[in-house]
Amino acid sequence: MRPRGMKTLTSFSITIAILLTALSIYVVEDLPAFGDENSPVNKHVKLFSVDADGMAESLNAGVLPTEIKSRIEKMGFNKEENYPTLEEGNYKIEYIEKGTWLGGRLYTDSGWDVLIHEGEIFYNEPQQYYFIKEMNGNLTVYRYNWPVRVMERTEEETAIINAVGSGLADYRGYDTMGEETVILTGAIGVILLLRRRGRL
Amino acid sequence: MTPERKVYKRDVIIEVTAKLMSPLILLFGLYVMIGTGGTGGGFQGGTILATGFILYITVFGSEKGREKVPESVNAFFKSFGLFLYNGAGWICILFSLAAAQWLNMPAFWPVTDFVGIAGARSFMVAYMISVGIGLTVMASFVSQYFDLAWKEDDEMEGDEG
Amino acid sequence: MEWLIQHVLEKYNFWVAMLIIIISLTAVIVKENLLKKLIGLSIFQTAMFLWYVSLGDVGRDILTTWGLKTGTPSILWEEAAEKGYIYANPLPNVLMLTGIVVSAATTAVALAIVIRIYQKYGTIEEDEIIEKEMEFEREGGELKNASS
Amino acid sequence: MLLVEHFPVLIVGLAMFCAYTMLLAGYLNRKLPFFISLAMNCVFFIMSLFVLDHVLNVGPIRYWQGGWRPPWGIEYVIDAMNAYLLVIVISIVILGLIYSRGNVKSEIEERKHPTFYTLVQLMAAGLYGITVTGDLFNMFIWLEIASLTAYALIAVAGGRALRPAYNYVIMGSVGAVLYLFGVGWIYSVTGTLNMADMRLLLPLVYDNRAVQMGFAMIVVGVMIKAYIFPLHLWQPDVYTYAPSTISSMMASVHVKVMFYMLMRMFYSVFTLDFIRHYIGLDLLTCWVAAIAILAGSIWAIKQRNLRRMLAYSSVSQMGYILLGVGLSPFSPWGLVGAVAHILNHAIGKGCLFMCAGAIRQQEGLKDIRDFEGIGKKMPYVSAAFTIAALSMIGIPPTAGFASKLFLILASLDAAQYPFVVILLLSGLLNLVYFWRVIDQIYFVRHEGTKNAGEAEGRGKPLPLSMVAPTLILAALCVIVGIIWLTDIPLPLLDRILSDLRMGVTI
Repeated sequence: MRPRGMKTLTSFSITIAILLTALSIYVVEDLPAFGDENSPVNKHVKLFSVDADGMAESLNAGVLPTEIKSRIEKMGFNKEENYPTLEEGNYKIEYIEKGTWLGGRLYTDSGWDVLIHEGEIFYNEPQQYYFIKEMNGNLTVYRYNWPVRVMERTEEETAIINAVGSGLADYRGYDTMGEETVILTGAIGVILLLRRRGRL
Repeated sequence: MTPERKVYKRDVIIEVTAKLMSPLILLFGLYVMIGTGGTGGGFQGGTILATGFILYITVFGSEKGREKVPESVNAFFKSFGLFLYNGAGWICILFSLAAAQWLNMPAFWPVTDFVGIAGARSFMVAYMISVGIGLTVMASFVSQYFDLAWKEDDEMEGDEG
Repeated sequence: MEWLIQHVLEKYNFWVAMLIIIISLTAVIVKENLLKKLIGLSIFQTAMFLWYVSLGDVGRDILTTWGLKTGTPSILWEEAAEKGYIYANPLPNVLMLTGIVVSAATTAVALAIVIRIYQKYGTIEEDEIIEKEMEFEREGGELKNASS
Repeated sequence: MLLVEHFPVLIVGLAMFCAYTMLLAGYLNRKLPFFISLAMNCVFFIMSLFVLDHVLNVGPIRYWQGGWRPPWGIEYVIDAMNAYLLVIVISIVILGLIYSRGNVKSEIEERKHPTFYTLVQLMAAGLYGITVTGDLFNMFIWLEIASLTAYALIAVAGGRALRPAYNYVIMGSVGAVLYLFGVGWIYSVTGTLNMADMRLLLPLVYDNRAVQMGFAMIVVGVMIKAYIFPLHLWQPDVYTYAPSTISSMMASVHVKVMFYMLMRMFYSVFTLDFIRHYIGLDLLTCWVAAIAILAGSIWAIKQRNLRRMLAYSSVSQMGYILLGVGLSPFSPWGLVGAVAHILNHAIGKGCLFMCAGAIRQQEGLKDIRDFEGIGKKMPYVSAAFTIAALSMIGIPPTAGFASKLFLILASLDAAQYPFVVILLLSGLLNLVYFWRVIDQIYFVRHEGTKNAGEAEGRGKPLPLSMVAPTLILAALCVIVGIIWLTDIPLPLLDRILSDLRMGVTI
């Protein structure tokens, strides 16, 4: 295989550079801003919004209006997909004022938290799952993501203050076992290739 | 950096400081590794332990280093670390008679009775998982150091593929 | 101009990561020396970790009615609520601890292969290796290799 | 929890346990690691049969690692596609191990056997991990383990295998980082890493540009790993110079699992309607596959080295599977063809590479032109080679014919007639380059005295442990080919179609 001249290699890499810059200009609009704490990664992801004609009272009374419930079920967060169900006894609704601190999160706007029994073996008290916010006449429903539960519950569930440590060893402990196996394969690969003295 | 056997110069100052420093580095590595409260976790502790050994091996050469860290002990620590970690997952299934999942640590009921559910998790993470990670990382990096950094002497004679 | 502020200044983490990726990819493609290619590859992986971790950072330093809102590492401490700090998201940090280990192990194995190549061909310049291979081929038959 | 639900995690966890014990056993004596690995893999085979039976009768297994519910913890999802692939992977790994018993003695020095088998076992653990997991980042880690071991195992052959191994390290790492980058894109927009959760959250942001770029990055990253046509440049050198057990295991199993990742992304994460409406990729994948089929076959004809020819034929066979996936939005037969060809190609190609290794070991021949008289010297191996080659071409009773039949049905059903022509043409091209070898083995007789078989038994005869796997695989080619034509696999195929949300049954 003749070694390709320097010119073709550099031209190939320049085309890749131009292609990547074009791609990144195309994509940058839909990215979450840097450091925005309400982005899907850091807090919650927006599911849908519905016009709130009479639902605020039933929410205050602690009953999830059927229209929202059926909408959530239809989206797929239902029993068949192995999600916690929204029957009567299984959830609780709490009203959260603007500016309160919960799980290391500042609530910049008031709304209702829907807490659901997760059905895990050792932790069965309700967990923050959905967040309903009233905005100029309609209700938008959000679904909480990873950090909310971990920041709020890591002390209580795993007694480890460092959330990165508990995330590494506990919540996603299986990843770390894979990580150790990667280190082991690296070491054995190097032994296999280079070692000549010694038994192995 | 590849020490021919004959012209290997020895320097007293470096050797004495290395003899003094590496046990302290190992001690600090142990502190970082064990326990969840303090700084770092298993991985960072393991790397610090590895640097303790690597300092000793660099100064005293690979033969003396091999006496301190023989190959079989090194491989044992690699596997033992992962036995600890894998075993932690395996125990949870065994002790809960296949009721709990792979790494569901409160299922290890002797510990849960004493320190409760959250305590059981932090005990297992602090002593079984962090120590397991630390040992594997230490042994792996030390054995990689032996192979990558130290050209073995007999390799001089023939170019063996 | 408004597009520039909204999409470049507010998301500069993405642009920095993309720049490093382009530089490291050109290094991987253009460099003939095997080691330099490897260095380009590990820079490429580091750019990936940079972008991931910057996803989880929170709390731009804007003065809100509750005082300065800044992010703090996700280790729980009591005064965080009073002082108005927000915890950063731990998940990207967790993922990237694993990613760093993976890139370290890959570099170790790649270095082992480069050492074996150096022992075999005596050089780690790509084109010299290709010439040596062709020499062995013209000599006839398989590259005389002690082990196989 | 039923005990069966623990089996997937046990298969992966115990595979790693067994790798660590093999590392230590290597110090006791050199023979022990092989037997530990073989015994454990047979146990895993029985476990995976139980998992397949449970999945088909009861339903998908959902297993939460560490007891945490999916969006917060890692989840294992085993549906019909996983269980089917797991059984194939484990059985081929067992046959590869048996074959390697005799082959590794001649290719790799005695002192390196324990570490060699430990790495083969870790590669198997990585492959089991990819098939079983239901979490995007966890899949990246198992992908790294499987490919890291592959880098080291290829480079162990020394000599000519070092530079291809280095190229594979660079291309493989770039592919894995691109996959991680793609996962990062869709994570930054949906916030979860769990496949089932992602499938529900993605429809809200289908027209989001980050999702489209994430999909593109993931597909390109996995295509590099599964050496689909335009990105396969590292593959031919690797398969020619690697140890023959490794090239046979990688050709039949390693690449199927990488392709399974692509299918999982197509069907379970970005569901079919994302591909149909938002990207309009379906026809594009079909045409990329068609080009792969033709280009792979044409290159294979040009080659003189047997294993390099098989490597290029693997590139074209991967085109078949991609064609099946590309046709699946139009007709369910496409997915059936892809799923069938995963099994057929694993059996056929594994057997072909094993025969190539056997010929090289006994006769020391690599070039097709001097394969005369092998039919007499090595009757069993060449018989297995012929059956497997016929299966690759697609002669009726064998397995290859069934998958070609399904693919042709799919393209007819989808009214895409150019693909029917391409499939038949590629059958001819396969015939050309496989028959050339069979003809050389059996029928070519030089007029000179050379055909008196003076080079009778030049090399020492092969141990049974090398010939048996090739015969088993060749027999499997025929048996599986017949089974595909009956309706025994219909319930399995229906479950696969419904689990991958095709919404249609055959």
